[in-house]
Amino acid sequence: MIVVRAIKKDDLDGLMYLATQVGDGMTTLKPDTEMLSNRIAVACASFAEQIPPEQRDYLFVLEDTDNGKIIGVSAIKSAVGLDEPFYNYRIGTLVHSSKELNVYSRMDTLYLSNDLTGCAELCSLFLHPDYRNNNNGRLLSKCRFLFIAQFPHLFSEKLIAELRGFQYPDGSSPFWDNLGRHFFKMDFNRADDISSLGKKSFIAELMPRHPLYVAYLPKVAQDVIGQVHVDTAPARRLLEQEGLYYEGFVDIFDAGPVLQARVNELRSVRLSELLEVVDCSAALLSDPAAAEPMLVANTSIQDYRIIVSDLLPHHGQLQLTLEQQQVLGCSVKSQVRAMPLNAKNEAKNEVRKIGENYNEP
Amino acid sequence: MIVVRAIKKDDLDGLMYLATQVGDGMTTLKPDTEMLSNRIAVACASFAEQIPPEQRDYLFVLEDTDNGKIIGVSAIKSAVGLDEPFYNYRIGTLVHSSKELNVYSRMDTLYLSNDLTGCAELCSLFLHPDYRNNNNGRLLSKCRFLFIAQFPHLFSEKLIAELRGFQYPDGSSPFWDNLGRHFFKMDFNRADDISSLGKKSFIAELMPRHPLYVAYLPKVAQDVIGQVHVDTAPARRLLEQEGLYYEGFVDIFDAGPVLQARVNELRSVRLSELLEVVDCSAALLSDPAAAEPMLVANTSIQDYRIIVSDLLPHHGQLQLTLEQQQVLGCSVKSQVRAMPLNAKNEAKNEVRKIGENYNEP
Amino acid sequence: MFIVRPVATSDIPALIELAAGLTQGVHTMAKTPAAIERAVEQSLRSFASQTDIAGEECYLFVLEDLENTSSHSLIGSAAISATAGSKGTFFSFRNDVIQQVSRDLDISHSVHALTLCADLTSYSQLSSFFVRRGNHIHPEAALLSRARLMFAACAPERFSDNFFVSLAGYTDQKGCAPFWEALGKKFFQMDFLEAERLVDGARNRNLIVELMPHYPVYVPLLTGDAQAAMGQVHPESEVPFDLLTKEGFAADDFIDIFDGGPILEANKHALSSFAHGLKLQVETVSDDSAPISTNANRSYLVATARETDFRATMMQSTALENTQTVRLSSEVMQALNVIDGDHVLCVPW
Amino acid sequence: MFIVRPVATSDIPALIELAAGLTQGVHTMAKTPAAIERAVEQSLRSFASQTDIAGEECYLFVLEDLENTSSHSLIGSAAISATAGSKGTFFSFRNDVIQQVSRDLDISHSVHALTLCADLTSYSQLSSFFVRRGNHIHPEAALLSRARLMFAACAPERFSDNFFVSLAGYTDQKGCAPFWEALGKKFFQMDFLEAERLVDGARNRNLIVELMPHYPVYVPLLTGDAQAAMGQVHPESEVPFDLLTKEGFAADDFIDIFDGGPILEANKHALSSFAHGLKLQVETVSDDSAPISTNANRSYLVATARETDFRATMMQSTALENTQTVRLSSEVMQALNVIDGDHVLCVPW
Repeated sequence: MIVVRAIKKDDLDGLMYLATQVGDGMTTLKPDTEMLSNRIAVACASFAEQIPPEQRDYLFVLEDTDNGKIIGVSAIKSAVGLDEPFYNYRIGTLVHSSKELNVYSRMDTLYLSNDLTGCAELCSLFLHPDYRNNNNGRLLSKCRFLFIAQFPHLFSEKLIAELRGFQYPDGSSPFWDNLGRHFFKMDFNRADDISSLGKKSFIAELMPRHPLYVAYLPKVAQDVIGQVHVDTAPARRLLEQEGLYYEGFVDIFDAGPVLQARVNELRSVRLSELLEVVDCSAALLSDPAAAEPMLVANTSIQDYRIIVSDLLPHHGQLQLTLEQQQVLGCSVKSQVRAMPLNAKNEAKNEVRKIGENYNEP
Repeated sequence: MIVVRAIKKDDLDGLMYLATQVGDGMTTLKPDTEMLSNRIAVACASFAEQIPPEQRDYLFVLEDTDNGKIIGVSAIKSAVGLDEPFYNYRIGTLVHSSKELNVYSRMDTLYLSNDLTGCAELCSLFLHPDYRNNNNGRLLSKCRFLFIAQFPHLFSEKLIAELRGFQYPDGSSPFWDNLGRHFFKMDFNRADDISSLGKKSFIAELMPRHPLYVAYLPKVAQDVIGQVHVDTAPARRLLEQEGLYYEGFVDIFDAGPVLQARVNELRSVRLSELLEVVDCSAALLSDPAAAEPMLVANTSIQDYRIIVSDLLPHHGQLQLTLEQQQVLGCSVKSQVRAMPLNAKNEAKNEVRKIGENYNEP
Repeated sequence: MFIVRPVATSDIPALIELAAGLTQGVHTMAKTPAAIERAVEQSLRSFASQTDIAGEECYLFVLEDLENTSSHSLIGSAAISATAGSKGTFFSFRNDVIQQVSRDLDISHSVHALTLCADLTSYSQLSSFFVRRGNHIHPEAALLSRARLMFAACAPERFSDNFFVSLAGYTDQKGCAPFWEALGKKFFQMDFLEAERLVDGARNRNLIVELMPHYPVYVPLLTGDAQAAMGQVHPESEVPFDLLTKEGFAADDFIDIFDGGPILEANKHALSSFAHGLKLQVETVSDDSAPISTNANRSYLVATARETDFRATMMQSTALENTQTVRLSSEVMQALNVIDGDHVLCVPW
Repeated sequence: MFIVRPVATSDIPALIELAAGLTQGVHTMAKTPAAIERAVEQSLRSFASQTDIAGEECYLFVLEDLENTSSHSLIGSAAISATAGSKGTFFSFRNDVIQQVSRDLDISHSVHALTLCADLTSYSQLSSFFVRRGNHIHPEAALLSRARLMFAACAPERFSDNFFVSLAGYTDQKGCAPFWEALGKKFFQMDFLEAERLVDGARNRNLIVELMPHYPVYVPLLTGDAQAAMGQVHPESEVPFDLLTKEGFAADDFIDIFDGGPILEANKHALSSFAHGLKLQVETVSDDSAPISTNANRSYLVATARETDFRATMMQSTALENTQTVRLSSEVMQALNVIDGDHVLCVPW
C-alpha cells in the first residue's frame, strides 16, 4: 500500500536516493547528506513539537509499504522570510489621468516587497518517476492540506506556493533577461549558482527598489508575468482547486506566480470531516457504486499518516480495512480526518498529470 | 410586508425624503434632487441593462408594502475608479536586516495605490430609524449578495466595501491628524467639503507618493490603521460573515479598512440555491421547528425583488405564501434564489445591531 | 551691423513672418500670431516693471540687421524668463544615481535613474532662440544669444543666480522622439508632436504631474534608442548648444521630460557675461574717420549698462582688460544710443 | 609658534593621549590605540604614494606647539581623505524637494524629503579634526583646519574637485540624538551611541544600505525634535563649523544619516585656500633682528608648496596681493624648512 507519513530520522538514506533522482530546478532537495540530515532533524523536531511553530518544517514522505521504499517527498514550511528577507514582486495598479487632456492611463506596477513574510509555504514536492501513476502525485500534494485542516492552529493566516515561471525551451526567461539582468552585473551562471543556494535575498538587494511600471518592459516580458512554466500548469490547477489563488505576487527572477490562500478558506479546512473508524468486515455502509477516492489521515501529529481509500463516509463513520487501519496506526472507534481526493470541479484528465512534471522549487 | 426591490424612476420623492433623514458621514446620499435623480436614472439604466456593466450602479430600496413607503436604500457600484482614480493606502511589509549587526526589522509600509480600480463596491446603505428592527437592516445589506449570486457575470472578480475608520468622540481622526494633515495645507473644513463631494482623488494627489514606513507615525496613529469606527463594528462583522476580509487596504483619510472578497468565494455564491416555488396551502414540506429566516429573491434583473421568509427549502422546493409570491412577482413553478439570512457562525446578538449604526460612505 | 534690442509692438508683423521658419517640437519661440502678441506684450510689461526680485517677467529680444533696409531687417529673437516656474512648477528629469549594494555578494554598483523634479523652478530660463539662416555659428547668432545674459548681468536683481536652457532633443525625420516613445507616450497615450502641440511646449503645467511617473525611472530599463537620445541635442539646436557651452553652460544633471534633450545650466559666476564682463566708461573717438587704433584686433560684445532702452552690438577694439574706459566709434555709439561718459558692458568675444 | 605637519610614527603615543579627550559620537578622530596606529600607517603610505588620481589615500596632519617643549607639544590632529568612498559607498541624506500638485484644488506646494544617496562618494572628505582646549576659535585651530586644504591646493591631483565635512549633530546630555530617535533607531533597533560604536562612526558601510530606508523620508512626518535637529551642529563642533563656513563651505544640501548633523560642502573654487591662495617665492630677510616691515599688519597662513615634507604655520606680513615674492622671518623659514627661492602658498587669514 501507498502511504504518506511524517519523515523519521532513519529516512536519510531513502531521501538521499530520492534526491539523486531530482533534476535541476528544485533548489530545496539536493543530494547533499549534511543538508538533508539537517533538514530531517528540523522536520523531526517539528512533528515532535520541540521547536516553536514558526520555525517548523514539516517533511512528508511517500512510502510503498510493500517494499518500505521512499518514493516521494513534500513539505510545508511554517513561515518564510524570518531568517532572511523573502522577496517578491507585487503587481499593483497606478492610474494616471488628466481631465484636461482627456487621458486615463491604468498602469500595472511592480513593487519589490517582503509582504509574504511569515506565510506558510508548500514546497519540495518530488515523486519518483516509477511511481507517477494512480493517485500518488495527488496524495503527495494534497496530504499537506489535510494536515493543515487537522492542525490549523499551527499555521499563520496565509499559505503560499511559489510556482516556476515561464521559460523558453533553452531555459532562458524573458522576464529575467529584460529586468533582472540589467541590474545584476554578474555572470548568469554565478547568479544561478547563488540562487540555487537559496540566496535569493542577496540578489534582491541588487534589484530596483522603486516601483516600476510594467509598461517599461518589452511586451515579451510583460506577457509572462504570473505565467507558469508549461510543465507546472497542472500543479497550478491542482492548487487552485484546493483554494489557492494568484493574487498578484510573482517571483523576482522569472515572474512565476505565487499562489496564496487564507488557511481558513482552504477546501480541506472547509470540507474535511472528522469521522469514526468502522470495520470493513460488516456490510458496506455506503453505496459502493458512489465510491470515490477519499484522503484519510490519522489525527496524530508525531506519527502523521495518510492514505487514499475508496469508500464514502456515512453518518460520521468511515469503513477502513484492517490493513488500512494498521497503515494509519488507528483502530475501530479511532477518529480520522477525511475529504474527497478530488475537488468537485476538478477536471480529472488534467490532474492525472500531477507528479509527472510537478516541480515545486 | 417588507421587500427590497430595484429602484424605479418614481422613487425620487421617497429617496429624497430618506436622504433628509441621513446625518453626516454619508457622502453618497445627500438630499440633492439633481444628484439623486441622476443617480436613479443611472440605476434604472443599470437594471434595464442599457449601459455597459462596468458603468452600472444598482440601487436597491426597502419598501413597506403596507404603506408604500421607502424606508431604506443600499447599492452596488459595478466598478470604482474608472472615472477618476480611486485611492487607498495598501499596507505592505519591508524587511531590513543586517547579519553583521544581527538586526532584523520587519516594517509595515503604506503605499498610495489604485490597486482596487475596477472592483465592484457595496455602498450607500441607509435604513430609516423607525424601521431599525426585525431583519430589515440585514435584508437591506444582504440583498446585494444574493443579487450578485444570481448575476455573477455582471461583476468583476472582486467586491469591496469601505468602512468608516476610527474617530475620537469629537470626530477627529488620529490617522489624519498625524499623516494627511501634514501634506494638506488647507483648512480642514475645506478638505472635508471637498471630500464629501466625493473628490477624494484631488486630495490624494497631495498625499505622499513614496512608500511610508508606518513606524514614522506616532503610536496613536499606527494603532488605528484598519480599525473601524465603533458604530461600524457590527457592519464589519456582518460583511466578514458573508466572506469579505480585510486584506491590508485602508482609507487614505482615516485608515478605515476596506473589506474585500473574490466574488466566487462569497457565501451567497457558494451556498445560495435556485429553488422551485411551491404553494403554501398544502402541508408544510419542511420541519417548522427547524424554520429559520431565509433570503428569497426572484430571478429578474429588471424587477429584482427580495424578501425574508421563514420556511426552509426541501429537496429543491420552497413554499411561499400567495402574498410572498405576489410581492416577489413570481408564482408556483417559478424559480427563486434563496439562502439562510444568517451565516452559520453568525453571533445573532451582534448582528441585531446592524442598521442601527451602519453607515457605508 | 547687427544690434539686439528689446522687442517693440511694431515688430509683431516681422516676428509672425519669422515664425514661419520654425520647426515644431524644436523651437520654443511663440508660433501663432496670438501667442506672439502675448509674448510681446509680456515683454513690454517686463522691461517697464520696477522689480527687485525675479518674478513672472519674460524679456524678449530681437536681432536686427541695420544694413538691411528692407522689411526683413528683423532676423532673430531670443528670450529670458526671470523664473522658469512663474506660472507653475517647472518639471525636468534629474539624473540621479542610485547605489545598489549586496554585502554577501560583495557587489556595489550604481544605477542611473531619472527623477521627475522641480529643481529648476526658481532658475531663470533662456528660451525662444531663433535666427533666420541659422545653421552655422554666425557672430550675430552669438550676439543674440549672449545679449540676454549681458542684460541679466546689468540687471542681476531681475534674475535668479542660476540660469538654464532646455534644448530640443533628438527626433527622427518623422518627428518621432525615441525617448518619448519609451517613456512619455506610455503615460500620455499620444505621439510626441501631438503632446508638444497640446502642452504648447510648456514644462510647467499641472497635467505633467498628473500624467508623468512619480517614481525614479531606471535608465537600464529604457530602450537602447531612448538611452542613446538622453541628453542628445537636435541637429537644429547645435548652434545654440555650442554658443551656450562656450558661454559657460554645462549639461549633465537634467534632461527634458518629453524628448530627453539636454538642459544646460550654470551659476551666473560660471558665465562669461558675468565673470568676464567689463563695465567701462565711453570715451568718444575725436576723429571718426581715423581707425580707433591700429591694435584694435580684439572682438567684443558691447551693451548698454542701463536697464531701460537696452542695446547690444559687436565691435573690434584694443584689449580692454586693464582699462577703465572704452573708445567707441560713432556708429556703435549711435547703435547703442550712448554718449560720452555713459557706461557700457564689454564682454570678450 | 604653531605648525601643522604630516603625522609621524613617533606621534602615536601623543595621539593616544590626545584621544582621551574625545567625545563619543562627536569626534571622528581614531580613538583606540589600534585605530590610531592604522590611521598613522595609512597616512604615511598616502603621503609617500605617487598618485595622480584621488584614491584610497587619507592624509593625517598634526598641530604642534613648537614653544611647548614638554611631551604635550602635539595639541591637535586633522585629516583629509582623497575620496570619501574609497572603502565603499559614502551615504548621506540629500535634502530633496518634492512637488505636490492638485490641479482641481489649484494647489501646488513643495514638501521636503530626505533621500539616502551616494552623491558624496567621490568627494574628498575632511575629518578627524580635534584640538585640545578647543572651545573657542584659536588661530591655531584655524591653521590646523585650513592647512589640509592648503595641502590640497598644492597637490590638487591627489583630491577631488569637491570637498565636504560632516559635523556632529545635536545630541542631548545623555548622548541621545532626536534625529536618530525618529529615524535610524526604527531600523537599527538600538540607541545612537551604540550604533555609532558598532559602525565606528563610518558612513560607508554596506550595513547602512541594508538597514536604512530606501525611500524618501518625508520631513513633515518626523517629530518636531527631529526636524529641529536637522542640520543643527553639536556644540562641540561649532568651532570647526565656523572655521569651515568662513573658508567657503556651505551647509544645505546634505545631512548626516545618523544624527542629522550638517554636511558642509564646496567646490574647490569656492574655498579661500584655492581661490585666494598666492603662490610666492621666498625672499630672505637680510637682517633678522629688524622687523620685516613696519606695515606687516596682515595675518597669513603660509605653507610649503611642495608635496613632500609639508609644513604650514601663521605669520604677519605686508599685503601680498600684488607681489611675486614674500619675505619670511628665519623662524618661519626654519619652521617650514624652506630656503630662499623656494615656493610657498600664502592665504589671507
